[in-house]
Amino acid sequence: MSELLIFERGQPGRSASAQFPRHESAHELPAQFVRSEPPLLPEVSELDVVRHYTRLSQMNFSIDTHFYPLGSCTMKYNPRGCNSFASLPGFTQRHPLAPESSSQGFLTCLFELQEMLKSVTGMAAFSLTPMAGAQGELAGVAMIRAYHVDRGDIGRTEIIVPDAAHGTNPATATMCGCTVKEVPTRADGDVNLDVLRELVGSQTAGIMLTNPSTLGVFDKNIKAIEEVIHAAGGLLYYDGANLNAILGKVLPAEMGFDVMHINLHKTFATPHGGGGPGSGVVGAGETLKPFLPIPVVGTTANGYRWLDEADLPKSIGRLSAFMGNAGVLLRAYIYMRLLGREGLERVADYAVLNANYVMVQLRKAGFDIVFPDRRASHEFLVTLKRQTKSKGVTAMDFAKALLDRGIHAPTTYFPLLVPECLLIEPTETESKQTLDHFVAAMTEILAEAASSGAQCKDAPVTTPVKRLDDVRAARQLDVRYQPPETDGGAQIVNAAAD
Amino acid sequence: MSELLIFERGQPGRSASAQFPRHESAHELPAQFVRSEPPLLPEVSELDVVRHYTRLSQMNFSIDTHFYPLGSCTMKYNPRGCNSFASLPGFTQRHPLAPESSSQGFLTCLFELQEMLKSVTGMAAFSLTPMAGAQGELAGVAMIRAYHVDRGDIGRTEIIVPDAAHGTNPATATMCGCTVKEVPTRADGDVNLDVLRELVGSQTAGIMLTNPSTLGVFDKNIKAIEEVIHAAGGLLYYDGANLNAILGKVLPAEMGFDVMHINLHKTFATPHGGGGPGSGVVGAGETLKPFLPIPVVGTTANGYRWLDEADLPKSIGRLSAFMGNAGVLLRAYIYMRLLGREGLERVADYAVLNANYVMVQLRKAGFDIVFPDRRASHEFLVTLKRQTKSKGVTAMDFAKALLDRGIHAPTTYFPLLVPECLLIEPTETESKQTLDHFVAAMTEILAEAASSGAQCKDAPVTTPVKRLDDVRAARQLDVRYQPPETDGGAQIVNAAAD
Amino acid sequence: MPFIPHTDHDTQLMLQAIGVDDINSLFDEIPDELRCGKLMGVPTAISEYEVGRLMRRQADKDRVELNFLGAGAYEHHIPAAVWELTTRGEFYSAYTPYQAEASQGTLQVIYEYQTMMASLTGQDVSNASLYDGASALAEATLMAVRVNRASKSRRVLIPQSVHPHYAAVTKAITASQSIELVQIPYDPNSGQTDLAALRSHAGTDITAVIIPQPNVFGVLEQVDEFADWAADQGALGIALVNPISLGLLRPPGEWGREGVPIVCGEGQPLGVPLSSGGPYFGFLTCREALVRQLPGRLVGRTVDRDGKLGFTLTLQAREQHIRRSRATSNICTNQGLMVTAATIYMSLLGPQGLRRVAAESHAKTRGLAAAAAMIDGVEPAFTAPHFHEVVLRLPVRAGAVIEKMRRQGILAGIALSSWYPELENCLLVCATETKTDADLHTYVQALGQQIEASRAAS
Amino acid sequence: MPFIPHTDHDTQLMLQAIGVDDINSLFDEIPDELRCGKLMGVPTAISEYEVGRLMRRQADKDRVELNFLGAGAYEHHIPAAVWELTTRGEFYSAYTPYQAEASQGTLQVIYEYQTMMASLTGQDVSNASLYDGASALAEATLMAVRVNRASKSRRVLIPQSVHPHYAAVTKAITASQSIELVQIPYDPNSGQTDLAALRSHAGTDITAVIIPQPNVFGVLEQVDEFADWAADQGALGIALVNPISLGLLRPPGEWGREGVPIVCGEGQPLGVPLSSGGPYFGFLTCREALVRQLPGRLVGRTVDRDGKLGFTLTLQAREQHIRRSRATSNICTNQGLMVTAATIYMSLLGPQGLRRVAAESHAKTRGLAAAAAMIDGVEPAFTAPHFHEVVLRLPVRAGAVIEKMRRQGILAGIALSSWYPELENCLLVCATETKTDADLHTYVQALGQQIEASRAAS
Ligand SMILES: Cc1ncc(COP(=O)(O)O)c(C=O)c1O
Ligand SMILES: Cc1ncc(COP(=O)(O)O)c(C=O)c1O
Repeated sequence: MSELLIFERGQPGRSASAQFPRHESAHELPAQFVRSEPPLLPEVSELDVVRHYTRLSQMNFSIDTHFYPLGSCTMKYNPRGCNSFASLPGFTQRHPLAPESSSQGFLTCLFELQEMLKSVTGMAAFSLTPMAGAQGELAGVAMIRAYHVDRGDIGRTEIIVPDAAHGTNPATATMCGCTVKEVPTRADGDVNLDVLRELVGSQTAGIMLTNPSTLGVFDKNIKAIEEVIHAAGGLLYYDGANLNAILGKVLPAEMGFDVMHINLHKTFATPHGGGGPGSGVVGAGETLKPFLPIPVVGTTANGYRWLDEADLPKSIGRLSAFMGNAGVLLRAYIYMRLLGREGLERVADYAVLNANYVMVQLRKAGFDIVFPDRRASHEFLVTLKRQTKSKGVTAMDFAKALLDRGIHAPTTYFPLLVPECLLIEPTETESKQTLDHFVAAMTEILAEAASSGAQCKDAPVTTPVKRLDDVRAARQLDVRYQPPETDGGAQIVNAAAD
Repeated sequence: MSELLIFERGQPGRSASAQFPRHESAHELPAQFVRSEPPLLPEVSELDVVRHYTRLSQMNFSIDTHFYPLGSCTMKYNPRGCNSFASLPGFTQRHPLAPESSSQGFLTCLFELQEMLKSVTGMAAFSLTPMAGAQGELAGVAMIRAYHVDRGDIGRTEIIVPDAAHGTNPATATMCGCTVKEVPTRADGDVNLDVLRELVGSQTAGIMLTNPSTLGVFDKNIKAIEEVIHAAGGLLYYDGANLNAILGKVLPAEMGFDVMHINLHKTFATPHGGGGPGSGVVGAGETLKPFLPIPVVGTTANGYRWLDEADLPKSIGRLSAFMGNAGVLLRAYIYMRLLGREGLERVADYAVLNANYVMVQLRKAGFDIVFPDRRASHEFLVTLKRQTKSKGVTAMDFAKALLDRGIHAPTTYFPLLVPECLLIEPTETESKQTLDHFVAAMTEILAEAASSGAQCKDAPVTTPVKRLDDVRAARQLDVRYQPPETDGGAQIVNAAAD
Repeated sequence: MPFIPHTDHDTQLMLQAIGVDDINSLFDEIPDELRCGKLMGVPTAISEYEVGRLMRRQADKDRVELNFLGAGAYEHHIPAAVWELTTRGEFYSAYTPYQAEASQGTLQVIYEYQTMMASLTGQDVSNASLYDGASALAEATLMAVRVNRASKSRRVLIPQSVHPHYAAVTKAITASQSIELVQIPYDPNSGQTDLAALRSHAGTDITAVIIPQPNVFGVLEQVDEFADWAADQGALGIALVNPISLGLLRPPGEWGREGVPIVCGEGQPLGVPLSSGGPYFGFLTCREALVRQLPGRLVGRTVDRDGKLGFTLTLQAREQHIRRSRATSNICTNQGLMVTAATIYMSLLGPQGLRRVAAESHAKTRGLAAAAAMIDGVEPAFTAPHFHEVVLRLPVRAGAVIEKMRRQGILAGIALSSWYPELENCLLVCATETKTDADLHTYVQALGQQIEASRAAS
Repeated sequence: MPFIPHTDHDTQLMLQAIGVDDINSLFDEIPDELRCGKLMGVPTAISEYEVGRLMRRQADKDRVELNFLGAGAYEHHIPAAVWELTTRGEFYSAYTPYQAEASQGTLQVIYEYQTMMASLTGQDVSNASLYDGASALAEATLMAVRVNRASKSRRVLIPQSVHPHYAAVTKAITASQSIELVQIPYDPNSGQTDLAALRSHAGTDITAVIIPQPNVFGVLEQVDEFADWAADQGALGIALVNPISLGLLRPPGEWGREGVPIVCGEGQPLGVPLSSGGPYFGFLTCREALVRQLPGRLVGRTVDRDGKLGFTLTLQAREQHIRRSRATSNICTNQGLMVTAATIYMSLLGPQGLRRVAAESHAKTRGLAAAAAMIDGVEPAFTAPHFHEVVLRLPVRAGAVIEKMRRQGILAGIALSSWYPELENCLLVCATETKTDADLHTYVQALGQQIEASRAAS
């Protein structure tokens, strides 16, 4: 199975002309403004387009077609109703700058979403504007900095981040003009408190933490961590990417966090769309509430309205041209209404049940669990260090061998500190039958790896392409199609060595 | 690639409960009315359902994924806009018995559709109620019979049908209580006029004809045929399945036909849906107009209304519970508006161009064209008699070998009178590039067949299953799943020998 | 050129290959005198955008808030997943699965559908659909006549309580095969078929008996007595049922001593939108022994060359494309896509969901009837238990009330007098699980108000 | 349990395998004092049907007939095929294509997208999207600062004619990296950036210059002069463009003598619905030499083991998951699905379609402006040529007119005075190809009427 590029399907002069305006008026623009060469866009029929992109879609693994236990990503089922109702014309055709008087339906949903998010986190207020987790982090760290600056405490420019943290955490700290201090993880998976105590000081702006961590364990010392940070004058940022594990069990605010984001595209089942869009709504306790990014939905006597600079003068400002990924927010709202209080409380129950079940079954099957003495949160780590050593079969080989069995690979090589690891997150929407199937596939691969391992190294063979040459991709950079005529014999070659 | 049955995915007690009413009221119905055992329906989650049917869909060839040159079926592109606009809530939620006062939007579309259909056929009136071509035929033949009876000419019970006719033609005649007389085809593909002259008489109710015929040729003697039938007191029925070939070139009414149907799912691009729904709207000249099935859309001072028994007392009556496949009619309406007059006229141009091009290219490649001296209409016939004789490679083998090349097979073994035939219809929405690809694939198979043929006989090998045992399917009839517990060890076995 | 991919260059190359100068030459076998002019009755092309605006305008005209109409087409909740999956191009734009290996998706869907429908109706075999409920009744009637060779009369008893449109379609389709449809009246008190009237046909040669459950009034018939009587007469029973009701009600396969061997009905309630009456689909199921007289397509499970299970169309020798004038029916294209939707719908609902939908619809209609009966002058027309429709007798003309309630955004029901002149002032009302208590309240309020107004006016 | 497939039996077996008694035991590492109570702020579950009704009610409240708003979000015709394909489960429910072999569909789409955007903007490389237009401008600014190592000032010139929200976002995101944003005023007559004011910065150390085309007023800037001046100063040019306009307008890669090396903007007009402001997507393209400072994902074409072409994420060492605190940006999840939609949109439109959409939008706005100018007291605020938006100066307060026209079902435009106090009574209006001549007429009629009324009232 392979598919030409859409450009290669085309012919000069072909078009899907039912999609055009029927006429083209003369424009009278001065020539200096006008394009002389048409852009390289496909010249194809509507059938060409439909056939091409339908076929391409079939070349993807997805939740709708495959089990997708990608750790840290929470690939749970995206209820189809969320898409249908968020796509009602009243929502999709609403202009972002429509007057509030013709926006009450939309604002009602967003206000209620803010309220529900407060309830599931214990935070005092939410801003819905961040467009992904990383932007939520940026908002949060910017708020922490603004808070310190607002108090005249301008020397606090260090952000502490565990070594196991997601890459967005340190990257965000840098974007906010902070320096990053790494705190190591202890052998049991918890943060090393002793080192932490040494790291903090008058330069500490705060710490970024997710709990349960990206190692799949709940840090039992969270209260002690809080004390250390708060005592040092820093604030605590909660990376809510792993909220799925504790929904209805613990409130981040009660763990002592001052600000947090939630990945609605993880815990609240909005789709990942092949890489986005997401939403990284940001919540704050009383301390940081004045600094939330604008706009926020507030109430008036007549209904709802946008709160802006005038209402929130200490706000860190605006993070998106309008108000963030509205369509994603609506999907999360619908999802929460569908599940309700009782359904949300069940999410963590079954996410954690599934993770612990798979962990136990894999251990029984002979896999090395990274934290064998800990409960799995909604995810857990397996390491294939032993297999790599003995037969050269790596975590990557396991990942690819799973693809051949119709299962998307778990997250590989993350967190970076665990060698040859797979981070496995089944989510609550997968059934025992699917999990058993996964365990069986893993066991089969383990057996293969234990014999020769050759088969794993060849995998995948059932996918549209076999294992790809990533080095060549970076060395001989080919990031756009160039039609043969204008090609001059080569793509951009050696533009960058990675 | 294979997929469990949805029943096998389930577990007792699992459900997609967001889809239920949340409560179940007690019903107080007397026990004798109430079911004691639940039906065998799947017990699955919403994710189970989505994953299962998404995967099943991927196991289909379709226009949206493959070239589909299935003769007589006119597998042209179904514009996506037709689906979107016909699915607007105002249409999908409209109850069939809604008062006319809240139906003017819908009735406007249908009335205009009737008018457009009159224009493209020359007929005097249309009824939109028949739900597929075969039901349109039933309407037409019933109208012919009703006409004769109305005139007191009750002995006319014979329907003449060419030997090449589609199976629905003779089957329809029988359903209308008529006897079928077959008229043979001459070597050049036209109807044998001499035999026809002998067949007609005072018992002749009429003839059912499609022109161009299912042999892919336009019968040049159509006017002579008309004279013979009309002179004998019979009427002419036009099977409009092949209208795509003559749209804007010839009007069936001007060829002398008294009544006809159109397969909207062929010429007017409504989707085939894996076997339906279609629409077989029926049109009549002045003679048969009073006999059209009800309801028909008419006008009043205030807009549009349904014409019923009271308006059309001679009508053959009602053929569907309400008014036929409304959603299909809307799609055809939208399609005609998108193409417009000029677009509809182009349909036949390019359908015929494509068919003749492929015919010529296949002939050059060494294939035996059944009517080499005729123009192809929108389709044409190839025979593999020679290949079957020499190497035992049949039309079926060619068909299956095409599947392995990502092309849906042409229609095989139809019309029945041509041995080892393929009826090839490219349609106007396919590009020269696609046709060239098809010719190349056919040529490649021809070469394989000329050498050993073994590869063709093994085909297909790239599909989810290999060649299926049709004989076993009929002999050991297994037409429903029976769960293992209740199975008693066997499916329905030998219920019927075919 | 919308939807035509040919560039001028392509066209030229193709004409050259064929050896003609222009496209028009390809039509040279058509006699000149037959060539027609422009299709002036068709407007000029408009763009997709323009068509979209036009259609939105038309669709908006017909939107109604609250719909209490039934009479053969029912509003139920359709899970969002149903049509998101059904309209996937691979289902939507495929043909009839003649090439089995390239159509396993569609074929497996149909096999699953057959399983569900057979079980729901208590039968062994289901076909792959017919056009709609009414034409399915006609086909079931023809099938029964073919099956019951012992009977020579071709007389089929059809209760008056069968939907009048169904009776009309059955008549139109069976008319020319000299089948006699004999009407059996209903009991004006209970709303059930008058069994005494039925029994008056005892001893005559009867080919088949049609048994509706529920009947057009929403009333539950005495199906056991009906079925047994038919069996006693050597007549074939044909059940005409609402598939949602079978989530709760006893399936025809279990009616009476032996069950009824042929079952048909309208599949629309199973996940198909109201859509002005179509596309819907007719279902038809039967006992195993009758399968060779079953019209329509049938999918069977078999094995491929490697012994792997797979699906294919089977027993095609019953069908028109093989047996031509001796086929069991002329049906070819059926309602495949609707079957896909229904299969997905039934999978999502499952046995529990279907029962709940049935029970809730029943409860809502009971609630509505009870509340309406509190209005002065309004009463249920019939005494027998009903499923999810009820006939209310009003103290004023039903038609007038309907038109007034429509202006309030409520489709109040169907005035039965146009079908049953004796049922003057009678309104056929349906409430399914889609109606909330607030909706019922709105309805009853409006009904009371309009009756009041009508009375005041007269 | 909605969306949870566990039967009690399954759960029991799983707990047994784990060796605990109940699910709650699995949370035993969480300190008791941290365990929270019920989520009382969340209402109890409702069914999909109920949610559907609720959402329909909310959505219907906000429906408007005619929308003439622009200012960064534009209504264009979106072909039906775009979202029917984009929401296919395989695109919709997939993750970031980290496992390349299992994600060739998404990867190829992005590669095609990169090709289209690079060509549209006249650049070599496009990333795989950023969040939206405003954050793309912020990222472009940060990128320019990283690229232009010769400049030490971190001063970036930003015309006042850049959308104020874009300026605000750029400020918020770049604030803590000690980047100085210096505003350049616009000429109150032409509506273009005041080049004299720009030139007053000559000779100072300027890191980058932002060049909007068209600017927030819909006005076309003198981009050649702009670009050349920036190059002369050793400052990097950052073009901020509307992608639809590039169907007609000269691409930034060709501005001035050398072209501008970084281009960003809002992708929404390319097939993404208005949707209250998101999800949209930001695009960012650049010259080949700058690729290593490009933030966001990038897809490259390579070969597999058998030498077959395939696609994979490449140059990941720029990204946060590899380079962590030294990454080019913190962006991880981007707006992938929107990119899919835009790629399909651009494929359907092609070069001809895109030019027509641009030209028609331009023509419609011209037509509207001309007709509006016939109203007594209404005049265009600026003299320079515009693309598909125009600022009208009214004789009365714009806000009042807007509110009144809204009641007539028309969103009349944006009152600019809240962003630009000096632009009192000014209305920013946009008409795209979606507006018919009749729509323009309706608009101008209503505008005249409401101005009349406002005058009479005052
Ligand atoms: C633990 C963690 N933190 C942060 C993020 C960043 O979220 P996003 O990708 O939405 O920017 C992710 C997502 O991958 C994550 O898993
Ligand atoms: C020539 C011809 N006539 C009649 C029919 C019957 O039409 P339908 O399948 O819609 O009943 C067909 C369709 O296959 C056909 O090709």
